[in-house]
Amino acid sequence: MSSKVAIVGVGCTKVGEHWDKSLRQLFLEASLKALEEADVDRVDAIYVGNMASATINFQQHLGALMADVMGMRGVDAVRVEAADASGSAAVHQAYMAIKSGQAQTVLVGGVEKLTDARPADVEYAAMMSERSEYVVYSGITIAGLNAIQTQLYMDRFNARYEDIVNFAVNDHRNAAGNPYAQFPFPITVERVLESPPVADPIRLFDTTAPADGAAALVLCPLETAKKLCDTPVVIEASVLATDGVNPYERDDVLTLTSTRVAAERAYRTAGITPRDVDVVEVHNTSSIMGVLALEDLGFVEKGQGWRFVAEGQIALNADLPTNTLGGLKARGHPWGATGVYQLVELTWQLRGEAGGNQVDGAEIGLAQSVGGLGATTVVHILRRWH
Amino acid sequence: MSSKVAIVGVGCTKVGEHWDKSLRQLFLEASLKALEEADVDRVDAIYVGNMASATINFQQHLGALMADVMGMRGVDAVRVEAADASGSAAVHQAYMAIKSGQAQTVLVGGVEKLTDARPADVEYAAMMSERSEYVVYSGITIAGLNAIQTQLYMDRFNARYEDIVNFAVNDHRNAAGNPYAQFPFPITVERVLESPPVADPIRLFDTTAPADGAAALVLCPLETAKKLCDTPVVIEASVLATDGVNPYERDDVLTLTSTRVAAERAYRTAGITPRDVDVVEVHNTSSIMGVLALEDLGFVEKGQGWRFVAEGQIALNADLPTNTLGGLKARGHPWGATGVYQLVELTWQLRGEAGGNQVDGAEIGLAQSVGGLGATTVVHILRRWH
Amino acid sequence: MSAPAVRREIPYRYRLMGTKCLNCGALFHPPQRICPKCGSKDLVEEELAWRGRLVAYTVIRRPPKGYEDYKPYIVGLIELKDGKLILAQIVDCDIEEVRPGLKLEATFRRIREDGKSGIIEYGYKFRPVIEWNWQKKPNPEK
Amino acid sequence: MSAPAVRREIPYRYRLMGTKCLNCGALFHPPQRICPKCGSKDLVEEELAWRGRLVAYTVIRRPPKGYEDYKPYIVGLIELKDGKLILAQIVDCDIEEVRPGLKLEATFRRIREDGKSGIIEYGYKFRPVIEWNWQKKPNPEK
Ligand SMILES: [Zn+2]
Ligand SMILES: [Zn+2]
Repeated sequence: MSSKVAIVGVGCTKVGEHWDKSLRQLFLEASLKALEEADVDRVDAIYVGNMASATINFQQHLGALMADVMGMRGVDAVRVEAADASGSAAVHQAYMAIKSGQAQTVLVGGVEKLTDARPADVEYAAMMSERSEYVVYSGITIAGLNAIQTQLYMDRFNARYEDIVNFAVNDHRNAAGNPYAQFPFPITVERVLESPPVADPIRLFDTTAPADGAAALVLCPLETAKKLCDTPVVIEASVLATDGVNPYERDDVLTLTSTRVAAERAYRTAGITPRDVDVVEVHNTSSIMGVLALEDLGFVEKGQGWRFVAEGQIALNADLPTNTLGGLKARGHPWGATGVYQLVELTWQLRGEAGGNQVDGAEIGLAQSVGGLGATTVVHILRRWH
Repeated sequence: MSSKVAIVGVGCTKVGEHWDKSLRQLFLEASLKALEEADVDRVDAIYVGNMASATINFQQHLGALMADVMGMRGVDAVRVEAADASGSAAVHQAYMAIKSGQAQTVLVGGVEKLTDARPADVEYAAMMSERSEYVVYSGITIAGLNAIQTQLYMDRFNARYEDIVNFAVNDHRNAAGNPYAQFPFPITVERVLESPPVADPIRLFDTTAPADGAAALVLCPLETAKKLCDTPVVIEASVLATDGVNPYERDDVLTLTSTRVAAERAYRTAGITPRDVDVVEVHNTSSIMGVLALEDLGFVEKGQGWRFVAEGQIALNADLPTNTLGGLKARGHPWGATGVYQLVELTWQLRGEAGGNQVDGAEIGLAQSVGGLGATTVVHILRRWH
Repeated sequence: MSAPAVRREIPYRYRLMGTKCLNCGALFHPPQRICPKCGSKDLVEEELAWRGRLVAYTVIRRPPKGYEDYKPYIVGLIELKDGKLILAQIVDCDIEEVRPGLKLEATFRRIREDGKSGIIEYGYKFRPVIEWNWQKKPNPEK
Repeated sequence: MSAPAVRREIPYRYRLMGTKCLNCGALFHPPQRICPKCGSKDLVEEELAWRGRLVAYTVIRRPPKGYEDYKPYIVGLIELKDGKLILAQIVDCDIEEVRPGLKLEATFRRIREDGKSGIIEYGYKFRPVIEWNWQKKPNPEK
């Protein structure tokens, strides 16, 4: 049994439309990079984070399938699903597998292949995170749910949509420096507001697009990690918390309680406060979700997130560098892979390998990954090991 | 961190066609029974085993959904998927969550709701355990794959179909005493042979039928278990192993290597040999799979399983009481729930609560749960605690 | 949805049945059997209020599969008279006329058709309440 | 399957392309990039043999969605001349005539039609080899 779990290898594919690559090829590509970095050939267990392969790719049993694809028949392997937090939920299970002493080296990969389907099928598959017989049935979409949150937030806190969307603008600015990003170019607030409405008031450039992608990590106990590499990154906390699935049956529609619960537990486990965090990744299916995340993670008071974002305090060189390689909006959001991308990117930051997007002296990183509208939150806190 | 993990509460619904109950109601019913037995109101984590809810019930995110349904918003909760081994794979994760010290009390529930769909849709959903672009594409079904195995087995080992199907007959005999069984009545070899062909040589009464059902366990460290109940059952080993997904690309089509690997590791962990096992549950989507399981678990030599079964050595009062409450054939096979049903039934046996189907002096039980045609096997070894 | 699934949900969709916690008073729709607010298992079925007001809304312009024929359509968050929040389509109301505060009432409509199974699903949507002006009502007796 | 997925698999389905491990010689179809037998990453694409013999078969009488129109149909396990085992439908052969040992060759046929997307999928099936008896061949010169 191990006291700490470390990341010793990371890898990912570009996020985008990979017409020529199947689900299994994407997984293979990201995983081989992570294994090569870790200099490991075989692992004891594989965890696959994926949301929609049954619906979009007509394939289940991804644990065994990916073990086979990786040439590792025999190993322990399962798929973990928690809607679009599937990737981070898979990391959480991998973390416990090592903590329990049942596995010494684990590969975790998040993978999603959405561009095989028509956009309306993708919207439909996305809505399976919500209550099928009630919320889905109204005909609403994820963007629509975010639109109602945005409207309520604007009303309660006197915010304007043009302020809130600065979250998306920050994502795009950061993605411009990330070769793996789906949309590696900057945009302006005006461009967001001029883009077509998707679910009023939400505009196209304030939403995520269907994407393919895979990201992978190799984990092992810290004692082993120190032998394997010079720059292990330690998982100081891995916490998953849930909340009511229907956002309109929670105590407050504008509070992500699962994020609050997971974050508080994670800060306590890691022995830090929000002030100690150097770099943050949050789950912004639209800007409003990014704003709520910053509030509920304790970085800024409830109702002040929009101002914090509009004032540029989440920029790379500012107080709280957030979504430093593009976030869900611009790195892209291949559902079950997204939570793993966040941890790959934080690892780059903590190792000092983020190139032009490097946050100076980054020691502690936090990732918040969400399933649906906050029914699941997974919080990971990573620390550079010295 | 705990040395041993124990089962302190079990529950299940009847397996069958529950037209009036949704996926969430089935889960609730089984889980409430398990929690009441354990005298526990709230747990630290919920693991949901389910294969096909995205395809059949248009619902994902079952971790958060079931936490909500159980009145336990906030707790750690995810879904685990490994085709029709999803339930046992979920137990395997729950076991590690306790071993790791991250959770003290865990609810694991397997649930499947198949009768909402047409039979051809159920066949289609079942095939998602196999390689979508190749095996599925031939138009074969699970029964068809079992049919080819049966044919090869008959040819190689000089067995007759009427000998092999004694496995199904044994299941039905045992199910007659189980109020939760889908088909609680005895059948004869003749009745199997007279039933309509499904995938030659396999007959309808040698296959499983679409079913709804849920089964649940409450797990905690043994130290806690001793305080909570008089008859804790200890999980001595929980092992998951994989194999090539396509059965025709394995070294031998008639060997379930994942079962061999998982069983060997499980015996070693539990410090026992196959001879020590008093009662067994195996994964028989058709009789052939049950026969192969007995061979690859080490109870009988390769090629001799059919004879062992035909001679009645798996009967309740014989050498190796197998599928004592009806197995996949007659208790029923609600995919993601099946692996949990096996452990509920073994717990009854080890506690001496199996009624007319009780195996005298049962101390050690083994459950083998399979995903697809053996791409995944999960083996659990349980022991009655004194 | 499949035929049995549609039939199972009829009371909750056709009659707006929810459940109410007898311990803390919270209302749930879809029905909960255990109260997620206070943990009580003492809940009873209760019909929700059929009238309420619009709290916030959106216009869906990129719908999911099954809803393409209806676009653009309005989905609103409605506060019912009993305090329950519910999400539903707003019908019989132009996009230009919808605004928070609008008084609404439940109505039963076609929701979607499953091309494959041929099942047509019905359920609640909400429409503006037409306030009769009794003063101006034509009097047939006069 | 969707259009891009169908297009992606064309070489493997229309030309029976698999991969071969240069270290241990094992053949894989669908193609593997890492050899699951020996762990080698040294694999090359290789076309499988188009002929082989039937090892075992079944007759599918309760097909999955998408295959209902074809029932009953034969699916066989075929050993190709290069030793590779492959699973495929057996066509142009009556259920009464099929038997293990039958010589077969690959042929390209319609597999299924996706009613929703309108995509028609094609791919390999196997049919009995017709052995020409050259002695008895009609001679048009005579
Ligand atoms: Zn209450
Ligand atoms: Zn090889």
